[in-house]
Amino acid sequence: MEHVGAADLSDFREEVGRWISDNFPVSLKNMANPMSREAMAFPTEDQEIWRKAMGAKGWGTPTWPTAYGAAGLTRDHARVIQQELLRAGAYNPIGGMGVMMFGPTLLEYGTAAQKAQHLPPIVRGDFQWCQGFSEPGAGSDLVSLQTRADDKGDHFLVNGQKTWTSGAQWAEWCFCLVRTNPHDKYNGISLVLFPMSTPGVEARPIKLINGNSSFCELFLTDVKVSKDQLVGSLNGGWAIAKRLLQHERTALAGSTTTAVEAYSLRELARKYVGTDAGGRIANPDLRARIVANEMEGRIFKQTALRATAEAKEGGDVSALSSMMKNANTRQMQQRTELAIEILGHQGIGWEGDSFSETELTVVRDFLYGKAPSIYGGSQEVQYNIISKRILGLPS
Amino acid sequence: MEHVGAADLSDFREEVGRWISDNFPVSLKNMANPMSREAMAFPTEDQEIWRKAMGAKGWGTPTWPTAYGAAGLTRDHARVIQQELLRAGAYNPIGGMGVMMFGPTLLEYGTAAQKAQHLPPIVRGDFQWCQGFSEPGAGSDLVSLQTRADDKGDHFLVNGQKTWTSGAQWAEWCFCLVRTNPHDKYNGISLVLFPMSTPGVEARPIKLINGNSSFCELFLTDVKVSKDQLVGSLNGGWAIAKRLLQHERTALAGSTTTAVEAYSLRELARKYVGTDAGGRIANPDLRARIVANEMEGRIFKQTALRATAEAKEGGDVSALSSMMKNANTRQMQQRTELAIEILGHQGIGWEGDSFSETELTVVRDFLYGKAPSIYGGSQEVQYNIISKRILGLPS
Amino acid sequence: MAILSEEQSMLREAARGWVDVRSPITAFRKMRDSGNRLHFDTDSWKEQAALGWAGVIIPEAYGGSDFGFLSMGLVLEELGRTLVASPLLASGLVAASAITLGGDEAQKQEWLPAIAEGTAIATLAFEEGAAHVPEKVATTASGTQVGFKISGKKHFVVEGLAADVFIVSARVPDGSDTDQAIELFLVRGDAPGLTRQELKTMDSRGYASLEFHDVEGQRLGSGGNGWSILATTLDRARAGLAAEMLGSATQAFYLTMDYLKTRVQFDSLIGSFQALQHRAARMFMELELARSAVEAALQAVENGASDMPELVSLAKAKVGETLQLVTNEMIQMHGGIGMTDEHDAGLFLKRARVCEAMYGNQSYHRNRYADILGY
Amino acid sequence: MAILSEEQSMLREAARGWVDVRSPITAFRKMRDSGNRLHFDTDSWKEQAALGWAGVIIPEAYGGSDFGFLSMGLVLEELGRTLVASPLLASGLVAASAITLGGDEAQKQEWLPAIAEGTAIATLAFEEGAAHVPEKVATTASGTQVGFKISGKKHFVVEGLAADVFIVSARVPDGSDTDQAIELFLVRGDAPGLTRQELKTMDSRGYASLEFHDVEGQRLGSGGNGWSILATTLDRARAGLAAEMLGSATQAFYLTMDYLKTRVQFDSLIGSFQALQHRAARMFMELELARSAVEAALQAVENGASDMPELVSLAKAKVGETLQLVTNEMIQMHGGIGMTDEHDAGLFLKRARVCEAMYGNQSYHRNRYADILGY
Repeated sequence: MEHVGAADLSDFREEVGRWISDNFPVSLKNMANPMSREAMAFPTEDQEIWRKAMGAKGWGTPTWPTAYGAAGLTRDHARVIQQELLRAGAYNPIGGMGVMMFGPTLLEYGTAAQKAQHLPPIVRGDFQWCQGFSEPGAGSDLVSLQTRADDKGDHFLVNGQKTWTSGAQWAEWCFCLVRTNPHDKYNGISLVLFPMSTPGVEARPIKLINGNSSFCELFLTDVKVSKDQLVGSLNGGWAIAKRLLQHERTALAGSTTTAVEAYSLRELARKYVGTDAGGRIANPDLRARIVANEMEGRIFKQTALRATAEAKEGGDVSALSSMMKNANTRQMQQRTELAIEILGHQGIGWEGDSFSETELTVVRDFLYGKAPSIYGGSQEVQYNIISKRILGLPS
Repeated sequence: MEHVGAADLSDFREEVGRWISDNFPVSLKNMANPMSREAMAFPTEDQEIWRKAMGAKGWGTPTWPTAYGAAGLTRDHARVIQQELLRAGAYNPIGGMGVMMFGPTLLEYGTAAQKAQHLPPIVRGDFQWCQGFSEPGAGSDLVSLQTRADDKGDHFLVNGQKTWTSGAQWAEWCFCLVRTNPHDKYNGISLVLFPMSTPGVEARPIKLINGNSSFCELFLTDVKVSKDQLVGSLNGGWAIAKRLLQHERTALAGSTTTAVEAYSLRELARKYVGTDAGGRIANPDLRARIVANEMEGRIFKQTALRATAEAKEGGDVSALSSMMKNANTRQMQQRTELAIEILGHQGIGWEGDSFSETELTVVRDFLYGKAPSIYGGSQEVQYNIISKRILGLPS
Repeated sequence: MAILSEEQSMLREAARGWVDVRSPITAFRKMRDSGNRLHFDTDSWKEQAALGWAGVIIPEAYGGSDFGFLSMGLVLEELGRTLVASPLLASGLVAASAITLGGDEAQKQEWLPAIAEGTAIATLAFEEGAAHVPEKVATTASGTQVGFKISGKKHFVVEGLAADVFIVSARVPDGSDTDQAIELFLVRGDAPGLTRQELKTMDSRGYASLEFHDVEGQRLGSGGNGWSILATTLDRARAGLAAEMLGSATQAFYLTMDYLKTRVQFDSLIGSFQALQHRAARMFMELELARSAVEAALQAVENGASDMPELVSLAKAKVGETLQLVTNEMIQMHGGIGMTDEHDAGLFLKRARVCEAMYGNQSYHRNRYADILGY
Repeated sequence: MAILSEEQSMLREAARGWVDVRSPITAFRKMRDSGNRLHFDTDSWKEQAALGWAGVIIPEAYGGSDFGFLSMGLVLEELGRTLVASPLLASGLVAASAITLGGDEAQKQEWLPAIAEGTAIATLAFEEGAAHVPEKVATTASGTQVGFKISGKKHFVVEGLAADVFIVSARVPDGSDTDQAIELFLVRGDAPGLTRQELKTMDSRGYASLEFHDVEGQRLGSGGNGWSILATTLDRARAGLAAEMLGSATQAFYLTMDYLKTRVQFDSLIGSFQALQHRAARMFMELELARSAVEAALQAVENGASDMPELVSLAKAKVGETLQLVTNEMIQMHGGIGMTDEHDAGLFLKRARVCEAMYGNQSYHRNRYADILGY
């Protein structure tokens, strides 16, 4: 990727800033990105305006090729867009699994027809995608998946059950791993695409411990999948799946570096625990633990910057993604545990007027915070990857 | 074991107190038990007087049978002796591996002749024993031991190398695991006894990271062992070894409950870190960590008491010994790390007048403190025992 | 396991049997999903009372069995195993303690037999804010020896929705703001000027916040020792809650062990993975340590030992740490299924964090232990 | 690994090559066992100086290469890998920083070229007690602009045995006991009234305690900013030491990985045990995190960034935590052999704990970070 002079970037920065101020609805300023919640399924009018503006501009997927409506920019330009959005209190409304995982993979493995069909709606944010990977018997051990796709000549017939399909109830399309050869574990998997409206596709939301239901069980009964929706070669899906998982890991590892944290531990502690005469958080044991956690958070961000810089220089940073996912998760889980501890009797609320919105958010985040060390390759799977692939420890 | 009325015990307590005050040399009052150091090999005159008095009385091994010169008392009586020793600032000079491990095992597995030969000198404290178990290639994996004992008719000829033989340079006798059948891993091990003065026995001290050399490598070259010194049956040594290791684990697990700690973290912190206006340890983060460690220490002692009480009631507490060894070790290692942290620049000394005796003890204890999670069945081996034998987790 | 008397062994067996048969965790789930206003099942509570549990620490003269705190701990531990939603802790241990310790003869006669029978539910109302600071009391009591008027707010009152009577900490106007100005008052649940608001918490148990506007209250006992009674009552509460937490932690652990022995991934039982085995072994270690601390605390309460406060703080801190570890590992080792509402892991996690906040968390008790011992 | 310039890459490769060939850990062991009075090998030091390392942060005008702190960090990291006993940190980084920052032209001319050449060894003498509290200065300096007399004691002076010149913190009699009364003074090693006593420490490196009785000293620079120079110098020292610690931690880790790949127990390579694998993976994670923090700290020093103090504390705390973890695991995973003096594990452990105590330990830097950011 070519380097860009600082001068070019400063012109571009000005252009981006101007465009955002012309197009970003003021009502959305400093609002959390609705991407991460089911809110994305029920957008407000202003949210729709903003999505369509960014989608048409192609800046939501800035580095993707212009052929698909994206902006075809360098990573440096992309960073400028990100920075200007942040500065304006705006967010990138083009996201989700289509952007994070499926798009980059299709760019690498898809046919020209597949790219032409699927990429433009992702660039515009018109379609959301969901990921048919995990099954009840194949969680960490994904390669054991059993959902079958039988070859029926002009189409596949898919039968089976997926689970942990994030956002399946709101998605338009699914990229799905299926077994096309029951006799070869690794070389018997294929990746296929189908619309969620296909007959035989049923998404049942799974209620989680935090009360949310953003994941689904996905029941697939005689689902017809057109053969031109096979990505890559027949039985060659496992390599693509690993690539997808790598994109996922990288996205998850970096997620807190871009997300606006809903609360600061320090501010919570000042409010709920108080300060001593010197202005310090009143409970010194708690203060020490809060600081240790915030230091870990800062070091995580330093590491994300380092990984970005090294990637830019052409270094192979895939080794870092497993460790970054675990580091990020650990820091987040400690943070959410600290948050409910700080809130005390206000940190155990479920609903109702007796608890503020922040207090309830802290509790729900704490509960949901137990998930990221499980999904996207559990903490244990990441440690296995590090010890085997990176450290070369024996089997 | 019969229960003893409180009245009997109070008479006995008086007797013990009187005897101690009549026999314990004042010069030794409140001195650390020399048992735990090589000091035992070079006793002072008063230490010898005290050892001989306790040895003749049989109170050093209070619950062993009178037939061997021991006192044949109940555990309740034994506890009274322990308490009275403590009260008088005295210690039990009869100890070491002969008392902790070998004696109880010989009582269970030895022939009448073996008991008559070996137990009285242990009871009197005349002979120290060492344990020929670990080998360079058989540490945690003890059953892989390779030291051979070949049957030569009236004797065995032993050849091989042992390591981590504690106190071998000062011991009179060795109880030693040898391979008597190279074709059967578990059923090819025997336990034999030999004097350290036997030709072909060479003990070379191993210098440790703390500068101490209380362990040896033990080279065995054509060592003749009389056949009447085989304990238990030929090739039946592994069961006895496991029993010995259990005695060791129990002894190690309980070691800090009896040892007088050389220093208190709180007192060190008051001296080196200082106190705030409220009299608290001045660094609140350090204070919190010291307290957490001392709380763990207290809970460990509560657990040791509970195990003793449950054992008295006939409960099977062998399940607890692995977890107690690990708990004890963890607490001790945290304690010694805290101690050097508290001492700061005085907590890194090696020798010389610039550091006080306590400061140097703290450093040496810290360094040696890395060993107990390795010897006597490493921390990992204890966790394996817990997970397999106690929790029944699958292989 | 502590050395139990024959009576205690029988009590524990009875409790274990009742819990397994009459109140497995499905009972808690059913209550939770039923929209039950009190957040416990009244029929179930009647059964518990009929088994005599509500009177375990109440003297025989007042209708109890006077079996003591170790016995109460045994029952609470069993209830903790299946997360039984019960007013036993709040009424039969905490409130009963306060009245036994501080009440005059008439007050004891009026309330203790009813508490022991389970026909009255009493509870302590003493928290006022987000943090556990029992000496921070802004509620006031003014009036004469015969009747006081209570004004103020109380927060996070356990079983505050069901209580027939509250024992309320309030400050009397003696001109000082020290602990010595704190007294306890009996306030009837139906007293005019008292309003309760339900707190909907993540553990789905019954809590309320209370507002008092010149509410009539009766001082507990003859006064002058309110703070001391409250302090001792709280230590008993902590020891009892610690026993319940120990039960929850133990059960959460063994449910997880069961899962490790049945779940297959990578063609193996996941319990055969050594990394999980060692984490399991460490949990076993923490549970055994926690058990020692809890039993020692109950014993200290039973004996009225002078080191009861420090031993109670030791136990609450240790069992809190252990329960936090075990509930987190329960979810992690179960993987996705443990994150679902239909699995029980979340129930243990949620109850664990509420128990952690009740009567002082780990940090509070570590600091208290340190203060008592002069660190 | 940070993005390096071509110069920096070359420097690092040169350092790595020199360390591997000329100063493997056997060199350190040999020095230790030799009874070397200075606790470093002077020939080895001459080689290092000849490679230009002593002048890496010294301006070209004073005989240095002015390559900067990232470059110095690269060299120190390599030295840390094999525990090279070298005065580079004390003289080439710490003392050189103080003189560059605070010295007047004559002082710079006198000392910097000699430091850069390695012909003079300079060091900072600022600690006075068991704890790292640089603002606690009881040493006094009295006198006039042309000459001061220093009296007092300094403790734990790194390379204090070898130093030709000391930079000494002392309090001038301005009537206040604030930081503003602290100035730095140049004191020659052979000045009358100065005595040094060797400190024999567990890492077998060269330290001394000093006593000053009316010792002649020259104020560094024109005065008024002694504390500020000392504070900045200390942050540079911490960043440099953190780089060395990172090197030690990385090497200790990979030596342990090598052992896991060769040691057989229970008929398997012990590196195949998942419990050890996960602990290894966690160490890898901590090392990568520590590397980020160390590089950011060196970068902040290089840029004179306003957030340098907090970034330095972040790095020293994190690398300290990581080095502690890795050295403990190094011994544990090696088992008995790691406990022996003939194995290198103990050398890493001992050096680690000395580095931890130098320039503030983890607790100090967590607290400092918190204070700076207003927690």
